[in-house]
Amino acid sequence: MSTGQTSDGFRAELREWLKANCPVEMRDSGMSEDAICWGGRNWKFTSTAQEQWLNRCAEKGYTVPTWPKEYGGAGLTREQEKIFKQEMERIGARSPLESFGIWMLGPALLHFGSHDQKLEYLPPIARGEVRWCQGYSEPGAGSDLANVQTRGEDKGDHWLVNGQKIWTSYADKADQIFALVRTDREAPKHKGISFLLIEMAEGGVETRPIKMISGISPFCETFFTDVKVPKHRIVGEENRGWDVAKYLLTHEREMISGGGAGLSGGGRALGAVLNETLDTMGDTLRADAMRCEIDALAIGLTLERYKDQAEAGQGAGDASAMLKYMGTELNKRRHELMMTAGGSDALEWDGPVGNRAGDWLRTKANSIEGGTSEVMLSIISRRVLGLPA
Amino acid sequence: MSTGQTSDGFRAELREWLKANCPVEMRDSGMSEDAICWGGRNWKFTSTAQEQWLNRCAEKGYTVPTWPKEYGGAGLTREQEKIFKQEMERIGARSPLESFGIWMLGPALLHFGSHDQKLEYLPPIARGEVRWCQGYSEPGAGSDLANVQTRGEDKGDHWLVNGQKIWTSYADKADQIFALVRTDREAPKHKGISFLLIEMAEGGVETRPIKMISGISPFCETFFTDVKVPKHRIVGEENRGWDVAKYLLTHEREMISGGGAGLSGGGRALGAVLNETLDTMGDTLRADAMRCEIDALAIGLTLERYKDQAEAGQGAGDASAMLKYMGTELNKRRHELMMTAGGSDALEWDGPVGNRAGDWLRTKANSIEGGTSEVMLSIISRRVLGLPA
Amino acid sequence: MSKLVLTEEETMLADMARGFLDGAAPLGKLRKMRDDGQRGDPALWKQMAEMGWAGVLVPEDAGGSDMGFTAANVIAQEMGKTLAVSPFISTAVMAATALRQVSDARAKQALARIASGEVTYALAVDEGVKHDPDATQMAARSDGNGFRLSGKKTFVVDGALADRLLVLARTADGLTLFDIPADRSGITRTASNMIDDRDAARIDFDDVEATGEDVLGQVDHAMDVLRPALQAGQAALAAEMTGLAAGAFGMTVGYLKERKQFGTEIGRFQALQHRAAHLWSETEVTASAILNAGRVLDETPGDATLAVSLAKARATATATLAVQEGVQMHGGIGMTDAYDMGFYMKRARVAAEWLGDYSYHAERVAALRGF
Amino acid sequence: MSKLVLTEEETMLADMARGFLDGAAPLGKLRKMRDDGQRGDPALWKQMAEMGWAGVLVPEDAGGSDMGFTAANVIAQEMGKTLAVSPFISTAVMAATALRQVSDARAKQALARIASGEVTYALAVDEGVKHDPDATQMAARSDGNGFRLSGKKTFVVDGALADRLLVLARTADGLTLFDIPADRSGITRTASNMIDDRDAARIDFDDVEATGEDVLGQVDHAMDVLRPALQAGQAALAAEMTGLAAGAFGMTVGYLKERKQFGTEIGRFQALQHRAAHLWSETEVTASAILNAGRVLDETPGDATLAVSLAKARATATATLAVQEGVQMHGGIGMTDAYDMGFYMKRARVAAEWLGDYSYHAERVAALRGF
Repeated sequence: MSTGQTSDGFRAELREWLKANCPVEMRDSGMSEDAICWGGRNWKFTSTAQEQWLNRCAEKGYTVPTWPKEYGGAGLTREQEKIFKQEMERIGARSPLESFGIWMLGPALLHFGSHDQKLEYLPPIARGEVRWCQGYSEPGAGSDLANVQTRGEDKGDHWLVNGQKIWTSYADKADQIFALVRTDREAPKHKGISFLLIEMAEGGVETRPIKMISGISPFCETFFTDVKVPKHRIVGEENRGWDVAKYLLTHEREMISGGGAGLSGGGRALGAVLNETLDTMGDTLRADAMRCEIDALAIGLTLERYKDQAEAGQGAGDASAMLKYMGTELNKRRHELMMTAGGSDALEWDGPVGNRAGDWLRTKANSIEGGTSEVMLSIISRRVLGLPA
Repeated sequence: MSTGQTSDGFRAELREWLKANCPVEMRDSGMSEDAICWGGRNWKFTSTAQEQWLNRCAEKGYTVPTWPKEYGGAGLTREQEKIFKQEMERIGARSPLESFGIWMLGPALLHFGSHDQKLEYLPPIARGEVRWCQGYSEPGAGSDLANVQTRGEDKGDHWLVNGQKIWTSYADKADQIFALVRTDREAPKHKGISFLLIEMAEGGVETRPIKMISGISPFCETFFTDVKVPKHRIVGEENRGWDVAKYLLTHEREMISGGGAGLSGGGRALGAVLNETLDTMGDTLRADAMRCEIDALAIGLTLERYKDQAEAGQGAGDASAMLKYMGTELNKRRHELMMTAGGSDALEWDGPVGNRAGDWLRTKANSIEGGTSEVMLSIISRRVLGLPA
Repeated sequence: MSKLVLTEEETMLADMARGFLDGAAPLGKLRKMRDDGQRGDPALWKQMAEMGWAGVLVPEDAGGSDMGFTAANVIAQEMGKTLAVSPFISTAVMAATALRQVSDARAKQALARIASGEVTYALAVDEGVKHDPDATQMAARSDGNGFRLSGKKTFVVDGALADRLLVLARTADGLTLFDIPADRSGITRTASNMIDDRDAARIDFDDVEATGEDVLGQVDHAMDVLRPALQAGQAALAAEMTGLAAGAFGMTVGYLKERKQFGTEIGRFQALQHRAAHLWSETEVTASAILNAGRVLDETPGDATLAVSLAKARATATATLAVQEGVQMHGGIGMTDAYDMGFYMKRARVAAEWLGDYSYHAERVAALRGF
Repeated sequence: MSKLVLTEEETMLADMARGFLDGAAPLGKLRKMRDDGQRGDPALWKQMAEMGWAGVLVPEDAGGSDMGFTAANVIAQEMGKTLAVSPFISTAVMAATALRQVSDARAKQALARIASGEVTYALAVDEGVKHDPDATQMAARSDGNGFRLSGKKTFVVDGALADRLLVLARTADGLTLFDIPADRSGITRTASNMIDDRDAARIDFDDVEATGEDVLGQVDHAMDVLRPALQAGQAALAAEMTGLAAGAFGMTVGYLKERKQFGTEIGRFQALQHRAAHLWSETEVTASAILNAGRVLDETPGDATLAVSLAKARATATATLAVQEGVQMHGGIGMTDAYDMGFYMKRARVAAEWLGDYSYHAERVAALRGF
């Protein structure tokens, strides 16, 4: 649907570089958990190729292609980024590095961090040296994210942090956590929260994995007991952490919604899967698949449109709730269809069609994490449509 | 799906009677507005056959087969009623008479009326001599049916009624109206309403048809200006009319829900229509039609089940809201499909496929009249599931 | 490809169109037309032509404004909001696109007459109840240097009032498209009583004479000319439906804010809020498909099938949901003829069928996506 | 037909079953079984057999309780609510129904051993990823007076632990059903690691010997015996799924009443109320289809396809919706293994596929309804 007629020079150069630098083993579009390189201090590369690929990309700034060069990125324009993605996809190249540092903390620091903070934290993220996790939710708070009970007591040069976080993805494997902490207990709910950066190896931090229905444990509970956090490890102003959190949530929404858009690797899966089962596919499955494909394409275009708008200076704002809602609901539909298409083969853990069941169950969390679909609809209803609360 | 092995004697006798008495012209299952006999003082029979058919049925009590014989019915058991319907359907016999008197006022009178009232009002309904209409809704009240503003002032031997009703179906053709009137303005909303029977020819009653989007005007606005209603023309006790209304609403719900059940004449239409267009029917239409058919059959069975339960002494109560909700939503779906199946032929008023568009538009009111789908869901949520208000 | 954001010019065009239509063709206009027994509004079309809309796809050297498909969609979308009636899609979008595929003097002249608003067109393509050009049965029998056309066309939108017809017929080795005056001898037009109160006709062709000059494009190769025209029409119709959905949605949200029940605005009820939010989300997603279809038609028209079918399928689903929710959320009043919601519902139904229904376009998407 | 209301006996049976299962096989039982690495619970099955459930469809003269299909559905429905694990559907419903179609002494003896709980069965029918008995490729080659079976069966539910197998194979002029011990030479069973933590296997048949005595019913006429068995199984599975939906729904409504967010019970939020009410409505409608399927199987078994496929299709759709809404309304906790909702979701998925998915049964309904 797109021709990409611009920046031919960049494309040619990039193609050449990929040809020379992307190891063959990294060219299989592997999207399984095993294939992902998460990085971090304790990372064990699954192969030499994986390590090579990370280092070569990091050197060019290609782990975070749109970040400024001084912070470890490649400084690509949005147009170049598109080309970058197309060329990576063309050869089926794996992502060199994935992390919450790239997806979430990085964008927040780029927006709210001081120059020193950017220099300190961003390059290690870009090189995959430090792995971050997220500390937002708390037990019992659910969708009411601002209901932060974890408290940080002001001790002059540091905060003394006590409390508990939940749904801290991969906290058991992370080096650092960015967390919402209540630093003013008198202020209104949204006004007394600070956004702190906490070292996981610090005394007093404990994590415990939560086993999910998909059989895996990507999420943890994380406990803080008298953890000392130096005053300079704060993003944004004291007690203004909710601003950072909101920014990040919007960002997270857009990221999660992309999962269902069907224009990246995952999107082709449906068509491919359906082709395998064309003979046995009933009309209802085929009809559902057509609808799903149509919606996936249109949602993918909507992601494009919102990015183009953002570039034109029209931020999505609360409308990003729509992307999150539509993208995650679509992704759930798609995985339901893939399960149906897989039939009995898909009913085994790690059966003939791989971990399709695990992936399917994982998608059920898409419309819960990062704000439930219900919260998204309420945001749209009140803030976009202006319906009375 | 049903064999009907009981009461062979009744079946044989009925079959004989139908053979001898149902005019050939009345054997085409005509469900169009023109084919219906509504009766009433001003009724003009559309044919001699229609008149004969009504009179012959009325004589046997077959216009209201389950009503007691003394009130004009045939006193059939539920089992016999099933057989009656099957045999009527078998020869494609038209209903001899339809009316709000049969559907609504009759059941209310049978339940709440005095013996004298039953003797006075029911036989003329059964014989099609008096046509009734319903006066519930008022402008601006919408779903809040108990918000009755039409008032009846106590003048000793009569009430002096003033006010306005809306959605009074066929009020312009009716002889009488049963209406909710506020007879105590001090009492709480639900406690000051009486259920009155009002003569339309009485001075002070005026009606004005409301044109609907389907192009027809089955509904009216009805205005009361100083209308005198004698004290004996009340059903149930004074100020207890809401009890009667609730009973009727439940009854109406079940009736409306039946329209979508797909086990009667209307139900076969979908299959027949689809067969006409099998060649040009895409997968999405076929898949939707299969789902619709499955739901129609199951909802039809649910109507049966609730009737069987009622007979076994287990009233549906608030669960009837479910029948109304599911039945009407189904009916809307079915008519959407029939429009799609009809393609461009269905886009003309009275085109090659008759008034299919008008019927389709008419179904949109199903989920509004007699309590909206939203009201039904709230009733289920609170009264059946016990969720907090 | 250009960005999926309206350019400044396109935004200005939309604003202008909205301003014009709010004045010249507001929602009530269709009702008045219907009540007056009219199926079209030639005076309004003249005004539109003066604004350059009739020539939106006509080259400048033929007197057009040549603004492109995205611009045409922008105009159609605004028309959808107020249910403005005009032969815009048949004439300015489809006939003009067909004529542009041919580069002779006749075609240029025809384009000039479209741009000026002098001549209107209708496409006589379908014969059954569903859009299906390939199923064309109507015969164009060779007769000397010319042809004889015999057969029946149905659902010819704008066909009762159009000055000229583009007629698809079967010739010796394929399909051929004819551009003939609608009053040619042997043609009988029967206006259909459409539920959207607009012009459509059933047309009988009884041994109608056509010369070689009447052929648009090449004999036996109608689709070279017709396919781009149909795709442009499908995209514009999808845009119209998206505008329609937005119009119906706006009316509904307004009602939710204002209407009180059980002592409070019904827009406070969360179930309605969530449904409204869902519907808005659907309209946003569909808007992207519309914009994309315009861009693809403008930039890589040879490769537009996926983009166009995606747009028409999404627009059909979205408009259908918008009018269904619109009627339901309005309650009884939404069912009355006195209220405008019903006009949205009836037009959405006709537009859903015209130029291919959801199934038709879904099949094309599926085929192109490999299943 | 008998009424669509449970009789007093049937209601008592349901109450008894519920009482028994709440004690002997509550929700936590499946979790414990899984954590212990077990795929079945023979002790529980013994208890069920003692209660007469293993013989629910076995004639009294073979030691059964012969309660009929509606009763079997009642039991299965209660099993669904607590996710009780047993070979009930494979053995007591399907194998027993198949054996009942045959009136010889061997079949009677086999039925007696089912009723006593002594022997369990699994049906080895499908070979591809979708239920499709007609597509059977496995060969039963004639060999003297007997047969040699070679091929692969997949998704043999209860197949790793079953004592005996009913195997569908292709013979000279049709399909033939064999009743053979699961440990016969040449049979290799590989337990599948199923997401519902229950027993299913892939089974290889490598030149497995079968005698004429092993044939159940007539050679080349397997479906005479198998069709009633499959239909009984489909109905019972639909009943189980309906119980499962009710269990998941009950858990969800309980959560809505109890869980607080933003300072109030989430069950006060109207959007959730309406979704819960809709889901309840769907379960009510499905319950009717289940009851009907039982009645039809009991009274006019030869004519049960429509009733059974209707039940399985509805149950599949309803259970799927119930677990989806259940997980979503529970939020994060519903996604954790520590909470029981996930077990409902995973079982619903396996049950959706077993013995024909929604499409399969929808096609049968459509065929019988004439389109």
